[in-house]
Amino acid sequence: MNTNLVDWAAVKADFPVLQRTINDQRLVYLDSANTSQKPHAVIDAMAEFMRNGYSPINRSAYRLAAEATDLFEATRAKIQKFINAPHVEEIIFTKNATEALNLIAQTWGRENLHTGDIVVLTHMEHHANIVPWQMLAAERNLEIRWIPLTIDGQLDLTNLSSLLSGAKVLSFTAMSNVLGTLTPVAQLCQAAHAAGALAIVDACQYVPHNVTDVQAWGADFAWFSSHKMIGPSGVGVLWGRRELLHAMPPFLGGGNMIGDVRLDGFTCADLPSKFEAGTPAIIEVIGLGAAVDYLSKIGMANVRQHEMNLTDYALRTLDDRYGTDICIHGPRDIAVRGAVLSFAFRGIHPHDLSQVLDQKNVCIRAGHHCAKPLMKLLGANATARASFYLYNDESDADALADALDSASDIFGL
Amino acid sequence: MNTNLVDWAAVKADFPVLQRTINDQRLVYLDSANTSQKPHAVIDAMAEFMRNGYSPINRSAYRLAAEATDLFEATRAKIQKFINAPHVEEIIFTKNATEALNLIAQTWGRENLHTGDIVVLTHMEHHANIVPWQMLAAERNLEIRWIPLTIDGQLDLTNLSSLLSGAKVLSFTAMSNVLGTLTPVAQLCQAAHAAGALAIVDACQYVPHNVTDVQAWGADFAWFSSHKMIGPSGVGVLWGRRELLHAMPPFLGGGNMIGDVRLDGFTCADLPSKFEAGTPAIIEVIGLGAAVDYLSKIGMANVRQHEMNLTDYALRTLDDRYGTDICIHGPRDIAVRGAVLSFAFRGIHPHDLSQVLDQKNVCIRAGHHCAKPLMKLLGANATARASFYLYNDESDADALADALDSASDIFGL
Amino acid sequence: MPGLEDLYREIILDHYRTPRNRGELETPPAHMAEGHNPLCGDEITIYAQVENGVLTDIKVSGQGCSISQSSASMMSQAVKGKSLAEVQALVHRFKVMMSIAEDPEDGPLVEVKLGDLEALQGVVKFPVRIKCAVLSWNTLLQALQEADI
Amino acid sequence: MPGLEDLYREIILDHYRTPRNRGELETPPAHMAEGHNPLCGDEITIYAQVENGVLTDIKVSGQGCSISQSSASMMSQAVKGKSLAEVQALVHRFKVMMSIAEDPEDGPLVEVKLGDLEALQGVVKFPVRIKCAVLSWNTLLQALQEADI
Ligand SMILES: Cc1ncc(COP(=O)(O)O)c(C=O)c1O
Ligand SMILES: Cc1ncc(COP(=O)(O)O)c(C=O)c1O
Repeated sequence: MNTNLVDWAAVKADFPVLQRTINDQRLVYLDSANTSQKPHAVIDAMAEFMRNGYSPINRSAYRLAAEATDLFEATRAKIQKFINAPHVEEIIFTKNATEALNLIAQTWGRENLHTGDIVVLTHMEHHANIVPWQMLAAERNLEIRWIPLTIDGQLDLTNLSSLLSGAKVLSFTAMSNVLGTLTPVAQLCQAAHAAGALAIVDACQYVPHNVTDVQAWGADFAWFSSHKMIGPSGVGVLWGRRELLHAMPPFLGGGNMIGDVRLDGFTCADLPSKFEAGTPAIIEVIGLGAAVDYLSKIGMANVRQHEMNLTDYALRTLDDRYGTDICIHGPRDIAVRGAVLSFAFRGIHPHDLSQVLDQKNVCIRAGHHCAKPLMKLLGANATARASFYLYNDESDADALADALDSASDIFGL
Repeated sequence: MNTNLVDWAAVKADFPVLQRTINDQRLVYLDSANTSQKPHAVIDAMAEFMRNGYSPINRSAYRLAAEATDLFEATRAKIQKFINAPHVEEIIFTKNATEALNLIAQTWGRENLHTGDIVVLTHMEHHANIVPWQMLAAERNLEIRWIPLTIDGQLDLTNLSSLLSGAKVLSFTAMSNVLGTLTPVAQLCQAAHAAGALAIVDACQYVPHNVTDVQAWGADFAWFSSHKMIGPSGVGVLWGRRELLHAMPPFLGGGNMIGDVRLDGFTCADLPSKFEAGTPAIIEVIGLGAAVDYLSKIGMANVRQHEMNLTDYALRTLDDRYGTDICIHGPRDIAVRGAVLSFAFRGIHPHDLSQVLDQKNVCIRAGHHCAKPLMKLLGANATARASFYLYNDESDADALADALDSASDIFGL
Repeated sequence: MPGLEDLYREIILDHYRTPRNRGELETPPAHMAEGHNPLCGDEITIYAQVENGVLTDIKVSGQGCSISQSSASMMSQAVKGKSLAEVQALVHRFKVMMSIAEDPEDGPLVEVKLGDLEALQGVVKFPVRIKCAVLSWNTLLQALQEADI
Repeated sequence: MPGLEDLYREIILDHYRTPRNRGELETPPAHMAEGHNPLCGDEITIYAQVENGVLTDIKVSGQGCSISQSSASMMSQAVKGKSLAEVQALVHRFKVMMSIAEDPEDGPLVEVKLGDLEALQGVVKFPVRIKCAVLSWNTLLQALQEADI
C-alpha cells in the first residue's frame, strides 16, 4: 500500500475550514473523532442540489423529483458498496448513529428480548451503545454484562465464552472513541453466533477510517454516522441483514413507511422505506454520497495507512518531548489502534488544557467523550483527546506538542 | 396589512432553483406543501458554516465549538420567538416533523395512555398523525375516534363534545395538506382541555405560512418541519409545555441526553438536551435559523396575505377557464384555507396529469398526499395538488391553467 | 430528455380507454390478490383461475393511472391461457424490460414474447412510472403465490 | 477575542491550587447534594449545615477543572455564615454575572457583595466554561432544596 500515491497536501487543501486563521494562526483541528470537517466536494454537492435541483423524493412524478430521488438512492448504493453490504435495501438512513442503535433496541429488541435475557456490552462503549440497552433493560428486566478491558485498553476476552453463555445480543464497538482501540470484530461476531447471540457492531469510529466489509465481519447489524466521515450532520446509517429487518416491527410511524393506511390500521412498506418515516434528510443524504465518493477516490486502505503513519509519529513525538509527563491511554501497537489519542498531561485538568491549546488554535476535546463507564475505569472524570483524520499531517502533531508547552506555563508547572 | 411593501419579485429572485430552465421553459414549482425551495440566504448560511466554522456543539471547549454552539442555540431562540413559545428550552430539534409526533406518542403516550383510553383525531390527518397513534393503540389497546368533515372539507364539530368525552388526547392539524383547510385551533384546544384531554397541534402546514402563537392557541404540543419553511431537510421541531416535557420519560438514549451514566443505569439531562440524543443536525439547525430570519424579515402576516391573494387568483382563474371540468376540493372561503389546491380534472388520473404538466415544467404532486383515510372520504385514490408559497406569483397560477389544456389534448378529451 | 410520445403510445391509451378482462372471478376457485402503489395510492385486484398448471382465466379490477391500467390490461391478455412456467418467464422478461429484474441474466429458460407489451418500454425513461407499470405484475405473482402453486 | 488572562486570574489559580473548605460533613445533620457537568464529567459534592436559617458550615469535595474548583472554593468562603436569604441573593447575583439568571432584573432584595467572586466575571467571555463556574452553585441550591428549607 503506497500512500505516497495520494497527494495529502492536496487533500488538506480540499477542506476550506482548515485554511481559516484566527489571530494569524492556522487552525489545527484535532477533534475528528467527535465530528469531521467537510471538503469542498461535499459542501458544493449540497449547495448545488439546493440551487438547481432541490425537490421532494419518492412522492412526486415530475422530473425534478425523479432526479432528486435518483441522487438520493444513489447514495444508498454507494454506502452498500462502501461497507460491502449484500443488498441495497439493507441500508437504512437515520438521523445519526444514535438513532440507528435505538431503532435496533426498540424494534428487534422489544420483539425478541424478555425478562432475564442477557445483553453483552463492553466496558469501552459509547453512551449510544449503553443507554438504549439500559432503557430496554429497565423496561424488560434484562441482564447487561460487560466485557472487561486489559491494562493496555484492549478487550479482555479471557472469559468471553462464559460472558456470552446464554446471551441474546453482543453489541460492541469496532473502535473505541476514547482509547483508539480496534477490536477483533470478526472474532467477536463469530463468538456471538456460536453462543446463539446477535452481533451488533458500532462502526462509528471504524467506517470513516478503514476498509469496511460487513460480510467479512459476519455481523448482523452495523451503524455509523455521516458527520464523522466528512459528510453532513443529520444523517446516520443502519445496516442490517435483510431477514432481520424484514421480521422487525416498524420504528417510527408516518409517511413513506406505510403500505396502506385505513381508519382501523396500517400495513408497512417494503425495505428500506419501512424504517424511513417522514421526509428524509434529502440534502444531507446527497451530501453523504459526495463524501463517500471523495473517500472512495482516495481509497480507505490509503486513509488507514496515512492515519497509522500519523499515529506512529504523534506517539513518538509526544513521548520524546514529554516522557512521563504525558500519559497516553490505549494500546501502543498501531496495528490495533486508530488515530485517537486520549491523554493526561502534568495534572492539568483536560478542560483547562483544551482551553489553553485553543489559544494556539489547536482544537482538542476535553471531557468524558460520552463514555463515562470507561472514564471511571481510567480513574478520571475526563481526558484530553486529540484525534487525527485524513486531512491532518505531521505538522498538526507538532503543533499539538508545541502547544502543550504553553499550558505548563500558565499553570506554573 | 400592505403586502405591497414587500417586493415579491425580489423574493422570487432569492430562490435560485426557480431561475432554472429546462428546454427553455422556466420552472413553475407548485409542490411547496410537500417541501419548499431554499433561498440563497439559507444555502449560503449552511455552506459558509461548513467552510468557516464547522465544529461539534456542546461538547468541546475550543472557540470554534463555542461559536458553533452559539449559532445552533440561536436558532432555538429564533424558533421560540417565531411561534411565541414561553421558554426556549421547550424547543426540541428532531429529524423531521414525523419524529416529533412519534416522540410524543412513545414518551408521553406510553406513560399516560392505557387500555381503553381514547385518542381523538380528525378525518383530515396526515399519516404522521395517524400511524404513530395506531401503533400505540395496538400496543395499549386504545380507542381512536375521528372528527368527521363537512361537505366542503372543514371539520364537522357538531358532535365535538361527545367525541371528546372521556378522551385523553386531541391530536389534529392546524391546516390540511390536502384540502388547504385551516382548522379553528384555539377553539379545539379549549374544547380538548374542557374535556380533560391534551391538545396536540400538527403545525406542519401552518407555521410556514402564518403568524404562529402557540400560547394564543393554548396548545400543549405543536410540531413542524424545517424543510417546509424554506429551511433544510433533516430537522423538525417539537414544542411542548415545559411541565409536560419535564415529566416525560426520555425517547432515544445516547450522548447529550444524559446527566450521568453508570454500569447500573443512567440519569437524564435537563431540557432540551434530554430529548436530543446523539450528534444533532448542526448544519441544518443553523440553516433553519437563516430560514426563520428570512421569513421574519418579510413578516409572516405578509406571507399569509400574499398567499391569500394568490389563492383567490388561482381559484378564480381555474374556475373561469375550466368551470365544471375542474373540481377543486376544500373550502372556497380564502379566510379559512391556505394556498393548497387539490383537484380532479376531466377524469384524467392525477399521475398522468402531473406527468403531462411536467412537460411544461409545472411541478405539482399527484397521489394520496400521505392522507389515505381522507382520500377514501373524497372517493379517490389520488388527487392532483398545486400548492403555492411566498415565491409563487400570479404567473405561476396562469402557467398551471395553461398547462392543464395540454393534458386534455393528449388524452383526447 | 424523453418526450411524452415515448410514454403515451397509442396502444397504451387504447388499453387505458378500453381495458380488457375487467371484472372479478369467484374465489375460490379463483385466487385473488390486492396490490397498491404506496406512493400514488393506485389499487389493483387480480383474480387468477388456475387449472392443471395453466392460467385459464384472469380478471382485473381497481383504479389507477393510464400506465398501471394499460399494463394490467395488456398483461391479462398476454398471460391468459399460458402455463404457469410461461407466466413466470413473461413476468421476468417484463421486469427485465422495466430494468428492475433482480437477476436480469438469470431468468427462466422458457421462451416468451412480449408482443404488445413492448409498447411499455418507454416507461423505463420515466423511473417514477415504473412502479405503475409493474404493479399489476407483482399483484399477479402474489395471487399465484398465495395460492401456493 | 478574549485572552486567557481574562479567565485565569491569579486569584482563581490560587483557589484552584489551594481550595478552601475541602472535605465532608456528617449527614445528617448536614445536607448533601451531588452535581455533575454532563458535558465534561466534572463532579462536585456540597455539604451544607444549616442552623436557624443560617448556613453555618459548608464543605466541598469532588474533582473538576480550575474554573469549577475555584468557583466552588470562593463560593464556600462567600456563603459560610450567611443567612439563607443572603445565600439566595448571592446565588442570584452570581448568576446575573454569569449571564444565566432567569430574571436578571428581578432578584431577591437583600443586598450582597460578590467580593473575590468578581474575579470570575471573565468566564462570561468563554461561554463553554460558564457551566463549570456555575456547577457548585447549582449543587448548593440543590442541597438546600433537598433539605426542603
Ligand atoms: C463510538 C461511537 N459510537 C456512537 C457515537 C454516536 O454517534 P452520533 O452522535 O453521530 O449519533 C459516537 C460519536 O459520538 C461514537 O464515537
Ligand atoms: C400536515 C402534515 N403533517 C405532517 C407532515 C410530515 O412532515 P415530515 O415529512 O417533514 O415529517 C406533513 C408533510 O409531509 C404534513 O403536510
